[in-house]
Amino acid sequence: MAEMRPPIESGVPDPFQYMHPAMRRNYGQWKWHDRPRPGVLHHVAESGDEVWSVRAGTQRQMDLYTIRKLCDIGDAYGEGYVHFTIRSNIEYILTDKNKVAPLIEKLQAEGFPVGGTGNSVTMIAHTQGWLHCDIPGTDASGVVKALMDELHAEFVREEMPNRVHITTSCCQINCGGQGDIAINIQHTKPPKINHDLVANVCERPTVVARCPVAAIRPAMVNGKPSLEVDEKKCICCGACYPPCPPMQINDPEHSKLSIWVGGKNSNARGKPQFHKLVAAGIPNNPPRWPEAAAIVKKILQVYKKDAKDWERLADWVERIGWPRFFELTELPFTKFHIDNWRGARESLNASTHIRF
Amino acid sequence: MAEMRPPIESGVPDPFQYMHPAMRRNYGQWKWHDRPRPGVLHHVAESGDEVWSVRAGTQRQMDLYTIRKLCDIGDAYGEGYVHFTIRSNIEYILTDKNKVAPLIEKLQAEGFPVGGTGNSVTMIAHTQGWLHCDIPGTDASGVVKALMDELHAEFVREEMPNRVHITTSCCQINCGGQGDIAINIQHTKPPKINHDLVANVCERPTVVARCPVAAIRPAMVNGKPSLEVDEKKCICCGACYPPCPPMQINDPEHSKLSIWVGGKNSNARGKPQFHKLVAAGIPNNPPRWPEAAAIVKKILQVYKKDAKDWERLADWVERIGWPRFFELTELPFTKFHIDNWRGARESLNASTHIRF
Amino acid sequence: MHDTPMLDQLEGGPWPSFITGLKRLAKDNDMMVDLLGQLEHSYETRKGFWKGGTVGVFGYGGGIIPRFSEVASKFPDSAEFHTLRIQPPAGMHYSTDLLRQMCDVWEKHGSGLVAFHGQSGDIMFQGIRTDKVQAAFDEFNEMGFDLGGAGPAVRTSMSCIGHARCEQSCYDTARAHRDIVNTFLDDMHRPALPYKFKFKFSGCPNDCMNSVQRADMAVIGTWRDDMQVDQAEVKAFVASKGRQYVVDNVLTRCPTKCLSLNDDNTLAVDNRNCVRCMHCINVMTKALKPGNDRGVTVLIGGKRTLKIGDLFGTVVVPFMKLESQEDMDSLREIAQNTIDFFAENALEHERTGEMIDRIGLVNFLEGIGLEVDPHMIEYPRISSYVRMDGWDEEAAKWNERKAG
Amino acid sequence: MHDTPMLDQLEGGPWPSFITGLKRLAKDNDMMVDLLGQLEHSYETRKGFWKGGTVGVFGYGGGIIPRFSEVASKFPDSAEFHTLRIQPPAGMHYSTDLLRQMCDVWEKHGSGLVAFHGQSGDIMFQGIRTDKVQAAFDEFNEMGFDLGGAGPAVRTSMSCIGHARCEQSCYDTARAHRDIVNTFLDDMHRPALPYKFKFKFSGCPNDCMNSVQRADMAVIGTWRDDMQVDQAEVKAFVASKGRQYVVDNVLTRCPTKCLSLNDDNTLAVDNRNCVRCMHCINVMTKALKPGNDRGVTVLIGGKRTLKIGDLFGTVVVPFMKLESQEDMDSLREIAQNTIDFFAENALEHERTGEMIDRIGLVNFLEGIGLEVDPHMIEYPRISSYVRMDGWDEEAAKWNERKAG
Ligand code: SRM
Ligand code: SRM
Ligand code: SRM
Ligand code: SRM
Ligand code: SF4
Ligand code: SF4
Ligand code: SF4
Ligand code: SF4
Ligand code: SF4
Ligand code: SF4
Ligand code: SF4
Ligand code: SF4
Repeated sequence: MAEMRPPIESGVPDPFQYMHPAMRRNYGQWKWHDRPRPGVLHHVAESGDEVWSVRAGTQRQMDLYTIRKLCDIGDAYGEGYVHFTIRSNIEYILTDKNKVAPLIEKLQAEGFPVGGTGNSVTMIAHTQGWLHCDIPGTDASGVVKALMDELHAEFVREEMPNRVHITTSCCQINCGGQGDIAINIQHTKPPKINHDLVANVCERPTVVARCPVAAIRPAMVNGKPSLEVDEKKCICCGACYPPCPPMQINDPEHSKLSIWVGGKNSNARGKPQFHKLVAAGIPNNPPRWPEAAAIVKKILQVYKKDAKDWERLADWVERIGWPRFFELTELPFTKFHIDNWRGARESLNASTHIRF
Repeated sequence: MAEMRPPIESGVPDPFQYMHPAMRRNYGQWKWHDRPRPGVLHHVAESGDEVWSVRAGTQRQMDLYTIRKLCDIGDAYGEGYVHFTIRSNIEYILTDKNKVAPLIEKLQAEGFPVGGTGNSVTMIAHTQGWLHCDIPGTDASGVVKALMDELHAEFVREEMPNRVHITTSCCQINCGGQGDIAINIQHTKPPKINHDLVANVCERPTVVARCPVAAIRPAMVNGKPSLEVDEKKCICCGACYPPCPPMQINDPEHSKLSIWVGGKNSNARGKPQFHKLVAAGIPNNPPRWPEAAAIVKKILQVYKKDAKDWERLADWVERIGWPRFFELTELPFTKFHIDNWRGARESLNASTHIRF
Repeated sequence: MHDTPMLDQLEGGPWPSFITGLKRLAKDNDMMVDLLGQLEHSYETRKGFWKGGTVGVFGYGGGIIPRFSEVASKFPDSAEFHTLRIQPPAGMHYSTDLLRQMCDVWEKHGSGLVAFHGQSGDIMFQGIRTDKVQAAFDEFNEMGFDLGGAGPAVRTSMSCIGHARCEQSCYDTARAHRDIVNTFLDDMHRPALPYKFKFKFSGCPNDCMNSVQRADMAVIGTWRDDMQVDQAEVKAFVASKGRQYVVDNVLTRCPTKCLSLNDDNTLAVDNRNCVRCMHCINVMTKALKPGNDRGVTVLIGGKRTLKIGDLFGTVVVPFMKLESQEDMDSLREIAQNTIDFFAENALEHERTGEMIDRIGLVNFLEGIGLEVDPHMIEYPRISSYVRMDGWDEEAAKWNERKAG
Repeated sequence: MHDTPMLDQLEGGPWPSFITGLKRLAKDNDMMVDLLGQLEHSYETRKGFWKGGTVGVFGYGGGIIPRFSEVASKFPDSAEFHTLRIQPPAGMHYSTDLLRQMCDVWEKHGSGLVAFHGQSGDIMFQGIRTDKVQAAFDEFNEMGFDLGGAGPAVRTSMSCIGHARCEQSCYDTARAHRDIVNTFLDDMHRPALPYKFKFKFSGCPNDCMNSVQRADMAVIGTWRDDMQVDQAEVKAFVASKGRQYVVDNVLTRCPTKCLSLNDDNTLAVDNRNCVRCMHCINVMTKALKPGNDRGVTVLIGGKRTLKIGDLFGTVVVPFMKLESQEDMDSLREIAQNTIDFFAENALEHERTGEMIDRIGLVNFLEGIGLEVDPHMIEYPRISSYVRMDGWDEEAAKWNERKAG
């Protein structure tokens, strides 16, 4: 072991060495921007310098051939630098306006859609799913690919009322975060316990503590220490599964997709908001999840038609009210839409403010 | 017992027999109203009938001589009918406009202030206090009288931005309800238990169950069954006192007044809102409670100056923000202003929306 | 007479003085002499000296608030100072004749002190000895008046002046008040519920009866068609106040921004998004009015602080008509189901709002036989912590209702 | 190659296909052959087949996500498929040269599959065997790159593009990101906290890093003087869009209604009531800008669902400058105090937001040495259930602070 190389704890790398020179030069000195066309941002600095950023969609989970192809394009058209957005879109920064159109053409020719800026539907927040995670109820890469195929037209255009941020999560842990539209998993059956395994791989005190409704009790099963779940209490959240894989929660049939609407982290106009349940019980249907896609598209279509400029989904529903949202989207309203978790009282109508 | 008279369970009396004939005639047929002067409402019916209602303040807790005097006035000027408002103001209904001024003069001469309509400070919600209740931390009639003396000028004028509803409560049970401004009791020391009495008058299981923070335990004291209070947990709410009078919570020194602002039950503009703590630690100082009165007046003065027409106190603070409220009223902001009860998270600032 | 230096300080000032009134009563009534003494003692010591007990009238289990003095040795004549809670006529209308009769009864049997009204709406005849309670009640009862509620019972209710003198009134509050409360007189007079239960009736969303926060069941008037607009009066209002005043005080205060001032000074109302808050109608009383298709919204669960904190009611009926006898029967049925469910499911000393908090709105709705509706919520579920295995059945229910 | 009929359906359509990419890799890489096989198996069975384990690099306790296949017998070549989480340059800038170097390393040691980026910001080099992990890391490390966080540790952080290309940026996010996170590398590389701890840095309230809901500590740019208004550009904007568009889309959307359009098409801003929401600035990018006295707001406690439900951060520092080294030291001190307090007081697997919920904001503030401030709350206490015997002392503290 003496020869082992100790790590260099260098932490977060300094970005300046990898940053486009125009950005370095005008660092902190930008004046304004506009969007000459979908997929292109035009930023002007106090110095008078101008840059055009061209944004293209990627599959996030990239093979190195794709990355090298993106590098080739960057070298030929993009001055040798790229920027990735938080949504896994790639951006090329150009100082020469005349290169914008050829770059776009090239990207499109190579199969990278140009768009995702402004009031478009940008790339979906991507997680791991069956490709890599140890607890997924569905896939991530496949869901995102299938959905982005369907939403491609809205990615390359800027025709929505405001930007649309979609997120997906492949289990109830929700690495995908809040979204204007969020597509998540809801388990509908309590975990089936594989008692033979519990003693070996389960951190029993941890799993008991992890259950948010105290539904798990230690128990002896076939003379061996195991666990039991009070099925009446269990809310099927799956929190017990990571510390105790024998708590089989994922089910090909009963782990369903659910759709949530109106999440928003920006402070623009209203304060940040959590997304809200609008549809559930949607089959987890690989490889293209058509049922979920249909609902997402229906919501987007209604929103596009009914919302005013600059209204995010949350703003729009706030104006028209939730009853009308269900009416326009033709989604059923059920008892499950009425919250009963902590803070649920805040979600009840404690007024006569009603739209008829 | 045979001669005992069985009650006639007549319930709520039919009001029509006691209602002013013009109101009976135009029942459900009113068209519009205005306020020709403070204290006077002018209602016009679809039929063209008009009534003028003259509103005057009373002490609520009335001796029968006062009531008879009000009846005399009613007979002479008010066609023999009166209406009491929910805030214990009396109203005379006139069909002859010319009697309005003489009636007002008469009421004023007899010591009944005319006002309380529209954007005035109307009569304070009145409770029982030392005069009648078994659990009061302060008086009610005296507090209301002292405050209304101070606020008389705002009762007889309509110069506030919008109507002001003040409530008082003489213990933490709060029979007085929510208010634009609410003056309530906060105990600051846990109950002192009179152990000798517990066994006799205390409903022990009830009192244990009543404590909202489970601070009460049964205990043996001097060989007799009694109770003990975990002073670290106790929030001094006084809920244990009604079912167990030996739980002495009222304290001449440590039961303090607190002032709450922004309660609103109407649905006008925003939804109904609860009032919020703004000041506490105010001495419970009979017979005129000058410290509390001073704070109420300061709040009203700032509100009157800074709010726009039709802004209730809650609307005004919503516009200017709570930090500015504390700045303008010069009231100290303390850790006690940060809620920690159920739903407290809703009261935290989960955004960067800040006024500087 | 006792010396009352502190109380005397409450005789000055412009507001009518209850002390002056008490002193006037004390001239002819020894009970009031000692009552003043005890009150002064409270002012000095900053403590109350009343305790409860058991006092009632024949046939009823509640309605009297018994008060026995803890300092009776010092103030023997007010050793007993009970209150009769008497239900007022719906809407609190009185002829002077009636008031005089009431005074006469109270002069004969009681202290002469009356409160118009208690916070729950009772006429409170305050100050009577145990041995006189029955006689006083009998006289009031013969006059057509009945005891109100106390203890774990249906309580005395209040209704706003409504139809009697208010153009905003969207239903007959007095009638509903009487119809509903008089259905539950047994539950009022013989306290056997888990805890108190209050009704309140407000004719419109201004909620002059504070029902949303002070009633287990709040019945509030509203309308579902378009509001009535008299454009000529709108123009007159704009002319007298100026466009800017109207924009700043009416338009921008509309919670859903559904008002627009046309160039010709008429008003455009987006009735689809109007939430019937009343603001614009309150400001422009001559020009605007509730619509014609009127009814009520019902909310359940309002109350003050004990024991989980203040609660507002929750919408359980977004809209129902309240005109015909059948309408009234439907409302009565909802009330009956609510009280039955409450009686069976609430814990001791638990109000409806607390019960709903404990069991969840959905279980409560199922218990009283009402269907879920998006108007009952401000926004749908945020928490994913829920088991949804009945989704398809529930969705089917909704789709059927929509189709039906 | 395995048959992958389901995955093949993800090769069509206009969006770039990861399946096509995986297949391309599989041509030269057996690990990817079996990976595709296992993934198809997942698609067929709708189940995942990875389990965790323990894999690391010398000197560190975290940063690798180990994945062992549960169906290794069927797909032996992808039996091990670990991920290296590598921290990106602050702001996610890359030269093509750097990317090519990274590809080369990954071609040599790993699967060839890379994610730009994970939801926490890491470059995820996905798919490597245990025996190759150290070598791959060493090469990345020599290039100037370090592992990110995993487990109960300080996690990899993200900062928005900010100063590099955004006119809204109110502080140097890249610098703050590096300064703060690099202070806590020990807590990142040797997981010993109660649970994960995430920082995120957004240059302005648009919060492009989602920090309010995805970070234990969110640092968000803002300003406290008046916003900058270029009235000529305002006029130009109004001229091009029309007055009505500006009223309907800018003025009425202002959350505190503090904008007014003057008759000459200039804009009046009531800066005292502006809550710095960014909306008007977002719409009129040429005309409006944040003010010049810039700094940050700090919020603590954001996270997703486990175990009490989704939480947003809470303001604990309404405003602080973040320009000088001393400013940065102050922020670092707040971060250090927070992490120390978290380490000592959080329960196992409890995030900061949950801890604050459990102990109350006030106790947390006291623990990290910050004073209460009304900007931290949306509204003051509603519940009267509180013991206030220290009132006078607390009031005095405030008055002193105000005077000082
Ligand atoms: C590049 C990126 C930051 C980064 O460092 O990665 C970015 C960059 C910009 N954002 Fe953003 N935002 C980026 C993710 C976000 C996110 C986070 C996310 O997407 O998950 C948010 C908050 C999400 C939320 O609220 O749910 C975000 C909320 C905003 C907003 C507020 C929008 C609103 O009305 O609520 C603006 C303002 C605007 O749209 O004019 C904004 C504006 C901008 C501007 C216009 C800022 C500027 O002046 O340059 C940038 C160009 C945006 C465009 O697409 O037209 N950016 N922006 C991210 C691009 C993601 C993408 O590829 O689509
Ligand atoms: C890889 C990634 C998703 C992705 O594909 O991008 C991810 C994947 C996992 N997350 Fe996550 N989380 C990832 C970003 C997030 C985020 C987003 C963020 O950081 O902004 C969140 C929400 C924010 C938050 O922290 O609340 C998130 C909330 C969780 C949670 C729930 C934490 C909570 O307190 O609620 C867990 C469960 C846990 O830690 O016990 C979790 C756990 C996991 C684990 C470790 C599953 C597990 O417990 O075994 C997943 C490992 C997957 C794998 O095989 O690589 N992940 N996770 C993201 C990290 C990549 C990176 O380093 O850049
Ligand atoms: C007489 C009374 C009802 C009764 O049957 O007793 C009543 C009568 C009227 N109320 Fe009221 N309100 C009465 C108590 C209330 C209450 C309850 C209270 O005072 O405790 C409320 C709700 C309290 C709250 O929100 O905290 C109440 C909220 C309103 C509002 C809504 C105000 C707002 O902007 O929030 C209006 C509308 C208005 O002011 O134009 C209103 C309007 C009216 C109108 C103008 C209705 C009408 O068209 O006739 C009546 C004359 C009011 C006036 O004073 O100018 N009334 N009104 C009550 C008089 C109390 C008093 O003596 O001061
Ligand atoms: C008399 C009255 C105050 C007044 O002077 O107007 C009153 C007085 C008392 N109230 Fe009250 N409450 C009165 C209206 C209210 C109201 C207002 C209302 O009804 O709109 C409320 C708030 C609304 C609500 O119900 O929440 C109210 C909330 C309470 C509570 C707390 C109930 C709760 O669930 O939070 C109690 C405590 C209890 O019942 O255990 C209570 C208890 C009491 C008791 C019985 C004290 C006790 O437990 O021994 C008081 C008897 C005083 C006495 O000596 O007469 N009183 N009480 C009001 C009844 C008069 C009447 O019948 O008209
Ligand atoms: S959401 Fe769940 S399954 Fe998906 S990456 Fe996160 S932890 Fe894994
Ligand atoms: S699924 Fe969730 S609720 Fe059910 S036992 Fe597991 S942790 Fe508890
Ligand atoms: S507030 Fe308290 S003291 Fe006052 S009347 Fe009500 S119960 Fe009695
Ligand atoms: S005062 Fe309140 S908190 Fe304290 S022991 Fe009594 S009931 Fe419990
Ligand atoms: S609640 Fe409405 S209807 Fe009743 S009096 Fe008040 S304003 Fe009139
Ligand atoms: S009633 Fe209220 S919501 Fe309806 S238009 Fe008028 S102000 Fe707007
Ligand atoms: S958070 Fe603000 S500063 Fe950062 S990129 Fe987004 S808009 Fe620009
Ligand atoms: S930044 Fe937001 S709050 Fe400030 S003026 Fe603009 S829209 Fe209004």
